[in-house]
Amino acid sequence: MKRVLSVALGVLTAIGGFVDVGDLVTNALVGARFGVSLLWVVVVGVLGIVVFAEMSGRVAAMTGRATFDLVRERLGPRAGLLNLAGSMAVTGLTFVAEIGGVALALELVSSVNYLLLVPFTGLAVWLVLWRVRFSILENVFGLLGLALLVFAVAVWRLGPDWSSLVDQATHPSVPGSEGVPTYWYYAVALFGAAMTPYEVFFFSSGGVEEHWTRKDLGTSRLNVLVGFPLGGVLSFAIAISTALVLLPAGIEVDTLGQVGLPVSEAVGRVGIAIALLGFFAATFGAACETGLSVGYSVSQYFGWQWGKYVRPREAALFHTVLLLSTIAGVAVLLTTVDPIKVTEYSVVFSAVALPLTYFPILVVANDPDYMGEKVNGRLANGLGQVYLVLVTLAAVAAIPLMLLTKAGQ
Amino acid sequence: MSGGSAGRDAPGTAAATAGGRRLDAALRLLDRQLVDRDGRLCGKVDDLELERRDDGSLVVTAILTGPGALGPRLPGVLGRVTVAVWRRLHGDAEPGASRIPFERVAEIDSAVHLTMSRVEAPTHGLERWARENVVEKLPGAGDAPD
Amino acid sequence: MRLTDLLGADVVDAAGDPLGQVTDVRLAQTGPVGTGVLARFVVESLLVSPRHTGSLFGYERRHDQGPALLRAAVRLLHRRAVMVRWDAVDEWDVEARRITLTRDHERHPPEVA
Amino acid sequence: MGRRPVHLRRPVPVVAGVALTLTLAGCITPALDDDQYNAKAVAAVEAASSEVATVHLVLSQRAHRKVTSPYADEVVTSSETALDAIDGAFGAVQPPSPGADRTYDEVSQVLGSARDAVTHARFAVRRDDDGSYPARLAELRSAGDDLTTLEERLK
Repeated sequence: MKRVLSVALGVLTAIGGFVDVGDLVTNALVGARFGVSLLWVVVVGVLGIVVFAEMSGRVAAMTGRATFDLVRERLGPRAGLLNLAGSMAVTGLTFVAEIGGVALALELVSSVNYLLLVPFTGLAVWLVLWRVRFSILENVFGLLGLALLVFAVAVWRLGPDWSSLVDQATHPSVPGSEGVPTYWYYAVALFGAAMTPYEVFFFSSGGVEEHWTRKDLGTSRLNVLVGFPLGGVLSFAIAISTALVLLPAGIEVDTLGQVGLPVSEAVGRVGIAIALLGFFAATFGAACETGLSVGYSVSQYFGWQWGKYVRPREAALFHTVLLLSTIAGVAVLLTTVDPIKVTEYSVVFSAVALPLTYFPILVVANDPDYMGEKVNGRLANGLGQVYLVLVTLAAVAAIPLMLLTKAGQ
Repeated sequence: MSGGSAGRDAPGTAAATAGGRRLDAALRLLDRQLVDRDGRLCGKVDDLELERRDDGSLVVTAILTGPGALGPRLPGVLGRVTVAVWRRLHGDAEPGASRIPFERVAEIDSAVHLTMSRVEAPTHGLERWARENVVEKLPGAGDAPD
Repeated sequence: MRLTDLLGADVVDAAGDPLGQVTDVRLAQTGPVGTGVLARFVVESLLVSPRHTGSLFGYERRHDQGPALLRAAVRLLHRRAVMVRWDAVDEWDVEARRITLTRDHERHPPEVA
Repeated sequence: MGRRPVHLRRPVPVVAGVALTLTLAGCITPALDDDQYNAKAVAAVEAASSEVATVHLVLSQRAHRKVTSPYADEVVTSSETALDAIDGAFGAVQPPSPGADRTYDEVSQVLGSARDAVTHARFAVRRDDDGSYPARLAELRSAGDDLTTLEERLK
């Protein structure tokens, strides 16, 4: 019984923890502009993150080594350092976006300008990283993140014409009001949002934090294979809800407040309160995850002691990195950059950085010296290779599309 | 785990080493995580020290770790800066790399396990500096996370 | 001397014709095992290949490691990779990073198993 | 290993630089001819339309008590700020020819009434003045229609 509960908890937190500010904003924005014509990208992206998170979780369980530890081994110190710099730039940008997202969610509740809330948010995030046990962090924010299911309720209550939606989603075409490059620009952004590299750093390091062994392989797989696709359903619901409410009204999403409007339309005041809780949990949880991912990756490159399974004084350099990156994140937001814009750029640059993360994972998951008989099977390798091509295409196309479409205008 | 790399048909298997384990150093040893006897992480295998014996053989005598070993492997300016900063911090004119004698290696699998505590490890300085000057200035540094 | 003095060094035969560069160094365990600590490792042979790219993935030494496309690509890059024994090294100029092999050195396939 | 050339060195700073430039530059770039100016006018009107529609939606939700007053206030205020920014950015672009001045006048006038409609909506929401909602909604709808008409004419 206890085992069932813990497995259920893992799956639930995987669902609730799946969505972050990047998924929230990008899906809402795309739904409001392109309807359901880009939903296929979410499916492709979610399958991709499932494939690679499963591999990195298996590597962590079999070897006790997290992703960046192995990136340096397989790429060497030079290419490894470049990879670290690129991955950190993107994860740092995402960290900024998440802290900004928390402040924006709090602004919607408190009517206090978000800039005043940013230092407070930064302090709260840091305190959680400093003091709170890993499992509590993961479970609390994961479960609260399930509040975003209210978007699914909203879609259901809006009562769309399902057959026409399915038809549009399965026969995607570029809406007349949008250019083809813009369509593909947002396809890349959605793909980047779904496959954000930090999710893999965090997932594999989390496995080490929780001392996974070969015995936990089943649980880890279940979290990924069930939790992530159901988390993807949340992304779906967000996009469909804005496609149903905001698209017909001619509203383009550029604030977090607009993302909630389909929920208030369909579910009312209770709905919007639940959605706000979901916004807060999703962004706060992801702020902790991205902050930790920065610390994990730097420490794993240099071989420093990292992790929340030891006291802070035993992982001093790791905690110094966490402190400095939180201060830097707050400082960036205090320049008054628009957090929603930061989010939009962060998902596109995530797409650029995808191959840096996913290529080494694919190599290591095939190495029998690490993995014994648990090396990739045919399915994992078949999908892994297809996705390696896809992430490379997305990475190569991202910047040209950004310049061509003036970042999706 | 890495024992799997022992090659049956590896070339030049001398009688003295027959059945002994084979390791490809760049693939299986270099850049691997160092773990101390308490399971704490304490750096990477940044290089290996080799010593030439009179009979012409080349023996691995130590693991080299820390900025003095990693710096020279980094490209151009970055590498030079790393070494220069290391020198400045270290105080010696030619500090070289930190050595961990190979006798202190207990096991090599997905990490390199040492028979020493990381406190004795020569690269503990930076970690100690961060602990004394940053982390211990903050409240609750010694508490287990709750 | 360091391992990285060997890695990347140019390898030429007795006539001065290049074989490539050292991409890895195979170590062999010597002496008694089971004393609680690992016995010494000595350099047994050098992996020599015309190029370095991708050799850290190990595919040129394993024919059974997936995924197939990656293996094929790396093995193509390293199709001329060979293993030479350390006692076939005639001269090692550490400064010039150049290794000269003996006239009668043998070249072995790089497979580990 | 010290002397092999490193090929992979530059992309990271370049990428970061591009990101920073794009983020900081915002959207004010000069218009070199009437076509470019016209495109900017269309973009400004489109963006304003979206804000007016947002305020209309949230106000009608507030009228039906589907959304709390602070939330509605936040949404209306953000849209008001956004309209100011759209107006300011468009006004900062120099019309490339005297003929384009007419476009400026039209756009500026329609943006002005959109701005007024949104500001009136803010007054109503902060006061939570139920009785005035139908009139405010009508004003927003009319401002929205004007924006749409102008957008279609400019295209």
